[in-house]
Amino acid sequence: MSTALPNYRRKQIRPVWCSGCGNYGVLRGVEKALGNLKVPAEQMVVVSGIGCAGRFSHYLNTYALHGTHGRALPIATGVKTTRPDLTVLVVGGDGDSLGIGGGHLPHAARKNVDLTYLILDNNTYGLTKGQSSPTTPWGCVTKSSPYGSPEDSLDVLPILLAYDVSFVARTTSLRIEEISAVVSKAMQHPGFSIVHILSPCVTYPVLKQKALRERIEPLPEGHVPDNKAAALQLAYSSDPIYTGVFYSIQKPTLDARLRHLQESALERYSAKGTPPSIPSLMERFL
Amino acid sequence: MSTALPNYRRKQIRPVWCSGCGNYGVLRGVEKALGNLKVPAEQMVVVSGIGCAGRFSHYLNTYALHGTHGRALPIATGVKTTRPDLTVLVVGGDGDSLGIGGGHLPHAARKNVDLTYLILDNNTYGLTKGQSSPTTPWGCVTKSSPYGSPEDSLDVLPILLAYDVSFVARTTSLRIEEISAVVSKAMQHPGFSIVHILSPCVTYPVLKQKALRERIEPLPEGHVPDNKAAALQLAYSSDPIYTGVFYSIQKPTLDARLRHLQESALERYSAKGTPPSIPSLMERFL
Amino acid sequence: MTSGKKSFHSEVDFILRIAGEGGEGVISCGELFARAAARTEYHVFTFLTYPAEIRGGFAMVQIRVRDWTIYSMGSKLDCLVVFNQQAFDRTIKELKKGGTLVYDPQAVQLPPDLEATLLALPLTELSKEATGSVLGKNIVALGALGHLVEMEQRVLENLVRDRFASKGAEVIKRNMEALRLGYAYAAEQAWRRILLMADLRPKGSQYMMLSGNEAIALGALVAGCRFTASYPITPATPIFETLTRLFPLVDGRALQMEDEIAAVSAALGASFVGEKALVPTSGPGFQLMTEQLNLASMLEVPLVLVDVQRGGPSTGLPTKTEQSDLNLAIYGVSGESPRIVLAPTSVEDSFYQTIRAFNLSERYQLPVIMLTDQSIGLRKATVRMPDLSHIIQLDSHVARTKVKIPQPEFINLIDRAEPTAKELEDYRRFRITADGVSPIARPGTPGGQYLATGLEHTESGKPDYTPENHLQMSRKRFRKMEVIARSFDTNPIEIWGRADAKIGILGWGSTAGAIREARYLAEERGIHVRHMHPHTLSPMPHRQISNFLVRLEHLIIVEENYTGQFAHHIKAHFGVKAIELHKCEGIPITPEEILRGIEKVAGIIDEYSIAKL
Amino acid sequence: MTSGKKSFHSEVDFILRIAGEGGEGVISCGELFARAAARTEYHVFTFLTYPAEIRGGFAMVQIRVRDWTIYSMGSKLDCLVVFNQQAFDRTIKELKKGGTLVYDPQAVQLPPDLEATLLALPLTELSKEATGSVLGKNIVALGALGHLVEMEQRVLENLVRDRFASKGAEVIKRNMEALRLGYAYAAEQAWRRILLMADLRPKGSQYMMLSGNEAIALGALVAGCRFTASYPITPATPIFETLTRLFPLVDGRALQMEDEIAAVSAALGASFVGEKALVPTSGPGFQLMTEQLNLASMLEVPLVLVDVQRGGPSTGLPTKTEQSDLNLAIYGVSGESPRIVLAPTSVEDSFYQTIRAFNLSERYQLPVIMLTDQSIGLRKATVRMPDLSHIIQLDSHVARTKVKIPQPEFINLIDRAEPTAKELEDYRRFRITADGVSPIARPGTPGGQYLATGLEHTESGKPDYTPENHLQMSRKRFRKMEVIARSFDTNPIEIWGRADAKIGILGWGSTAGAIREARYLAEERGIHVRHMHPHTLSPMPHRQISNFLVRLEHLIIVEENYTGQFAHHIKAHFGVKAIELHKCEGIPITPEEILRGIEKVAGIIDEYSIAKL
Ligand SMILES: Cc1ncc(C[n+]2csc(CCOP(=O)(O)OP(=O)(O)O)c2C)c(N)n1
Ligand SMILES: Cc1ncc(C[n+]2csc(CCOP(=O)(O)OP(=O)(O)O)c2C)c(N)n1
Ligand code: SF4
Ligand code: SF4
Ligand SMILES: [Mg+2]
Ligand SMILES: [Mg+2]
Repeated sequence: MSTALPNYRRKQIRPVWCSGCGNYGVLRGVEKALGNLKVPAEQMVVVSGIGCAGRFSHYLNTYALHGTHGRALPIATGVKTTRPDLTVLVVGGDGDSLGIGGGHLPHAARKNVDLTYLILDNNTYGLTKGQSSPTTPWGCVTKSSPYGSPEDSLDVLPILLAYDVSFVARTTSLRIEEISAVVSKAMQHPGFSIVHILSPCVTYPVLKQKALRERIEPLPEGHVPDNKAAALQLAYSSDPIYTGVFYSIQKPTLDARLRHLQESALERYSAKGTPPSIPSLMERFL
Repeated sequence: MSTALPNYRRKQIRPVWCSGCGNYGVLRGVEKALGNLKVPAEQMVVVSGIGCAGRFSHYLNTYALHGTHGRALPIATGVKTTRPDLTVLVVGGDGDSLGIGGGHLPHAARKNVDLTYLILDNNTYGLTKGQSSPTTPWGCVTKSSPYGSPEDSLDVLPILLAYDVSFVARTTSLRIEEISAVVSKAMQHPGFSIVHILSPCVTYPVLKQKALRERIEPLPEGHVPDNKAAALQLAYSSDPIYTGVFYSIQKPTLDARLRHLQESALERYSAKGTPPSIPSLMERFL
Repeated sequence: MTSGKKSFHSEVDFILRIAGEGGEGVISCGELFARAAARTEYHVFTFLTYPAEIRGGFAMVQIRVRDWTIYSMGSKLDCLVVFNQQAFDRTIKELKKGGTLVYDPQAVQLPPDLEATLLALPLTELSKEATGSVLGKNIVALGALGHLVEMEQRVLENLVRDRFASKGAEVIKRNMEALRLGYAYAAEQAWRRILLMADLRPKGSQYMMLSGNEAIALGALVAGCRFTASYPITPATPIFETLTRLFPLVDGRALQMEDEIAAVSAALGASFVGEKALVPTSGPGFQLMTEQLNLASMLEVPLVLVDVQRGGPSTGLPTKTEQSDLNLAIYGVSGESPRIVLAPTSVEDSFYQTIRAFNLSERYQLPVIMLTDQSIGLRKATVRMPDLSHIIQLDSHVARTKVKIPQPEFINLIDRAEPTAKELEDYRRFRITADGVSPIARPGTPGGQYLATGLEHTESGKPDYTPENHLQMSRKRFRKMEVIARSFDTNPIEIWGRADAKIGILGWGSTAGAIREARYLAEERGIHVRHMHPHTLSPMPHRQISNFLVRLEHLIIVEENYTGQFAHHIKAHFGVKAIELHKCEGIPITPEEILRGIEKVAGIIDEYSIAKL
Repeated sequence: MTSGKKSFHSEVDFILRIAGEGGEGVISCGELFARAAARTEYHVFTFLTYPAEIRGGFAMVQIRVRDWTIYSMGSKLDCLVVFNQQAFDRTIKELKKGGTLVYDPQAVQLPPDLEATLLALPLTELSKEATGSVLGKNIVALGALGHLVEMEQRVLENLVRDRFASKGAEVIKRNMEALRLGYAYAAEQAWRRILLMADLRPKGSQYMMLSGNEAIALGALVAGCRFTASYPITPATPIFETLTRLFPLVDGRALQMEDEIAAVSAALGASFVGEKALVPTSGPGFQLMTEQLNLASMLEVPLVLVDVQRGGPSTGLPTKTEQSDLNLAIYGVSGESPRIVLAPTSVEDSFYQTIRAFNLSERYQLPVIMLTDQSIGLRKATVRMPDLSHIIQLDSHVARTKVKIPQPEFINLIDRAEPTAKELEDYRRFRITADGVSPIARPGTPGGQYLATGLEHTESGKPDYTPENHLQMSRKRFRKMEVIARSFDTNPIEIWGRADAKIGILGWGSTAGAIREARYLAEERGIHVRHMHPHTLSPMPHRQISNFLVRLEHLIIVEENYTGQFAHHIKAHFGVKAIELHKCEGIPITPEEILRGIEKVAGIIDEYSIAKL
């Protein structure tokens, strides 16, 4: 009944991704990161949305919640708020995280919830069979844009930086070691961390492995991740597409913020800061 | 039955805002802008969300839709997509536009829908009687944060710039002439334009008139609005709080994008680009 | 003042209404009066309505004061205070013949033939004198009312001081002056007192003065809930506002989220990891929560959602009352997932039903929806302080079937069952059991890791879409509802009225008090009526309602909506015909309106008996 | 092959199933076969099921070929093709005694005592030979099937060439080889032909081969809809995908939005300014749309929403069929707002009901929800080409009450009524009228400007929360439902079966065909049954259903869900008892299953008659 540390794979459920899917690489990389960090599996909660990427929660041997489309982040916020002792990993696809669920991102950033969000971006809606997504480039022909996608794609990293997410990184399924390193850092970061992972879909190849491989390049050596302006500039580059930790700053986590509130509430309640009993609280309503 | 050009006030419904509410100033400024532009009232659709700001659509003598909380933007997108001939104005409060409705902003930006969005920001939820909103500063005591708001407030303009909204401006209810000028420009801009209007609530004064008055200042003379980096830097300034047009660029509107699609579809269908009849389309399914 | 004659023995039963424009402070005037009245030995019950706008429009508050439990806002007014002409025009018809009218002569034009005691009170004038503006009118009125019911001026002074404490000494001073001027004016004019409240000894600490919303917040606190997530919405916001004040004191946490979807999601997450979580909202917000509620049911995660109903549809009448979300609560999800629907009947009951909601939710791992409404939620009423020394925490494994419905005398609490060490050896989170409930492992427990997915899944949590699996898991989930329905037999629903009555009334939620008073009124007229008011609307307490129905000749179903939602369910479940009494006007139904319905039905019965002869 | 004996005269009625793993191309094999069959004079009807995952899991397609209209997927299989052991194990029980089994000997182990014609086909081997991989197995199978039913190889070759056109010459070549090898192998082994399709002359252009989803898209096109907004969701996505291909050709516009809330909002906006708008979705997405649907009803804006139902609750069984969103459609909003609920019964009917949905929506300014399901939506069937020269555009002022239900012979279209010049002089958008419908001004019209607010409002659109106004506007809105319900009397619902039958069946939506076949089967056994299948589920066609019910001794209600949602409504509305026949397994109910229900009920009747003697 003790936790199997080295192997985080859930025995009973085997992956259903297409062979060659980028998500296999991501899973490997994340497993390595967990192995590095030695988080006990029973102390972890993985929350995921719906989509091919959303199946991530099925394959790790942790407590796992595979919820509805686009709501992994607010669910995980509830998890972490009540149980700050748990390690929380959130996973979603580009549609899940930036389309239907995109509205939740700035508010998790404002709270600086201490969890790690992996956005597995294949520039398409994989599970529903290849429609265009918020990161599909303009003009791409997809199932839902037979004459080319009419919309511009989102600039993911600049947006996350504008939200002031306290840790922002990018990597790709093509680089398992990098995933492991970056995800380790993200999970160690106190506060909200997002890793944008370019993970090509082989069945609906909007984001093409080959083109991606040619353009990725690690961030310049000298990049200092607490410099938002520099991070922004590098984030806007599309050739090369940089990978690595763009931005990382310290600010109070949600837990710290709420503990601060509790302390001031108790102080105001009694000079000694001793918590009141329920009956004494009810007496306020006499 | 002809249109009363100079006066855009709807006769039958008088404003219910508290006396002293910033929104009166905004209404005046917008009326002036409409007067400048001479848009016929029957050619205009005003779509608004729910909140004190959301009442805006009641008071202008146009076609008007006062919908649900946070959905003014996608409703207006439907309006403008089908009827590009109409002038569309969208109005919402900070909660409406940046809280519950915030998820729609980046996607309207990706389409570059040709409409003007006025975000009336009072840093609070006015209509529900003074809870904290996405722009309430950290630490503020409000009805819903009796020990101080635990969250950081959003950096509104940097976020809009990261979305690449094609026209981004800020002004305040304290400056009716500026509203008129900026809103005129916004409405003339081809594409998605947002005017962030600081409009203090006198009943729940989270954003205080006096403090605001002391800090506002027009953008530096030399600011060139197609420079995103410069716009970003000015947008991050909180003292002074700059007002004016931060950013304005040209890119294809949604209408242009869809016309382009239609043309290529027709070309592919027949070399002459003549539209098919319905029966001939049905014959494709034989 | 009504007294003496009624069969339900009231010596004192006094109904006061204060009406004016939004922003004039009529509501806070009424609330201060109610608060003062609550410090006597009387019971107090308020009802208020204000416009959806912050300013302007019609606002009013009604306060009923009685020497015994109050069940409804009552029907006709003993005393009416009006601040302006619109308020007079809209409410004067509610004043009893011979009742007392207090009005501002500067603002109100009276018709010639009013059958009322007329008391002119120069509100505007006195307010300007005391405070230099019209903003003190409400406190002037409060002073004059103080005289009228012989409230001690000192009591009122203390309340006013508390009220304006945060506004500084100058404001307090001006309002004190307004209070004094009002009191003095009434005394000078030698207004005849209409109620004597002065020398009644205060009740001590046995009674609280609570709104329905506050009662829910306190109920959650007592039930052990320590997490809430919400998004502001009228008229539910005070639940969150109360919890956000209290939780930090007891190591609980309250999150205001960016919308309703995020709010219910956060609560689901909190409950998934073991916390009892509450989600307060109102209809329009509730609509946005259905997808996650559906998920909670599929994942078998406990969750309590409170819908303080308001007038609909759409944004509708945000500050008015209505019972029109019953369909949404029972049916409003895609596919078929069980959930429990409860409806408290009063402010006090809101407290106990909230505790019960948590017990049911934990016991059956189901979402529970509690339907209250604007009239209960915003009303203030005196509530007996529960005996918190009699809280019994039940063992979730042993006491599964013996959870009692919470009452002032004792409160049972129960938490979700966790797997035993033995069960963890081969842990199947969604194990098929006799009652459909399977132990739920709390994250942090080694060996308890499992996948909770909204996809159809096997006992162990693995996705599985085979016909057999879908059927057996649907059965598992719905078995809980059958078990709950059966468990009602050990918790009988009260039936009021004579056992041989041929007319029965069924109602739900906030109409309980008005129906009860209508029954008393009918009894005075010699018409006997039985009344049943189930707290649980889904699953139906089938056997008990059947037994109630079977002895009736005529069934009246009372509710505050347009289409008769409860009647529809009753008809579907029991195949009965019913006389439906709806009111859909944004305000509560009154005992008199129900009485008229009863009298009509009684007329039918009479004709029917004649025909039989 | 079944033939001859049935009372509904079929010479040819052949059911084929191909089953394997997701990703093996079984579905495209089946679709190519169906497409070839559709080029003969036979009718074709497909049913498919695939896993919610992109890869792995059980996938199958079933094709029924018949010489006359096909009403259901049928019951037992004439021919079964299995690619692997799981497919064999899960489907062999569906094969008729003496049917034909085609299997890959390398992948499937047969039990000893199979009563079937066994045809071994080395799929893996031949695929590798032709294409160098296992990816050609489906085309090998297609070739062998071609021999088995004597389809011309040329027809298949053309279809395969079209299919792989975009993949380049090399891929086409390999697949041609796979097709040839399959055909040749079957010929070499001298498989006995089981159906002769070769020399049937093709039907010409009278018939289309459509999926239910495509039929809806075409229906919208014909109805004059030129706007759709959507968010991808299985199994509804093809509706949007079809429209997004067609609309740009006819000056229409299709927007893929960021979520379902945005999609329905955009459609509402488009309709507000005068365009007919369609919103396709499935249950989980539908849930998110209820707030805006409620708004549309309050603003009286026409809107057509299609819910292609799938297995629930929650994410549930995304690729399986179920009829479990009826409650949500009728009841799933806060407060009370009217809307119309329709359910097409087949692929062809999806086309006409879509047109009808637009007519009703425009005529009554109401949202219309059309409930179809995965089995209709993804099924392909032959559909008679409608006569589009008989489209009649009705004048919205004159022809209000005379709109006919669309049929192949003639199609009426109607647009919303706009105010006349006279009405614009004192324009009240929400004027109270006899039928509740008030003319709606199109933006751009001078003098027509109005405010549409989700707050309760007066005739002119101004917010107003007074009791009288709420009541009168609720009445206005619901009056439309009464008018619609009455209008049914001029459009009689068909009743099938003998008028003196004592057993009646009520169903809704996609079960129509299976019930019809069950009725035929019962008639063969001498049991008479009447069958009614209303297209409109809300408002109820009250009078007609009453008339149907009143003559029955036993009522059977058939539906594909767990709780019996339709039965619940019927009971609530008509106070009848019903025998409920549910299936909740993610797959359609079969004629045989219904027949068993009928036989049981007939047994009861017999006993009852005996008892009476
Ligand atoms: C409310 C709702 N709407 C739509 C869907 C259908 N749906 C399932 S996954 C998905 C998109 C998946 O795209 P993405 O998030 O990029 O993940 P991927 O499959 O590409 O990994 C959609 C639209 C759903 N399950 N729920
Ligand atoms: C779905 C939904 N949730 C909540 C509400 C309640 N509500 C009405 S207005 C409002 C917030 C208003 O704040 P803001 O948008 O900043 O506008 P303001 O009143 O400050 O101008 C809220 C939460 C609602 N009407 N609908
Ligand atoms: S469809 Fe694409 S994203 Fe989904 S499993 Fe297959 S390769 Fe991966
Ligand atoms: S509450 Fe505030 S925002 Fe609302 S009308 Fe009054 S002053 Fe304006
Ligand atoms: Mg994706
Ligand atoms: Mg605001």
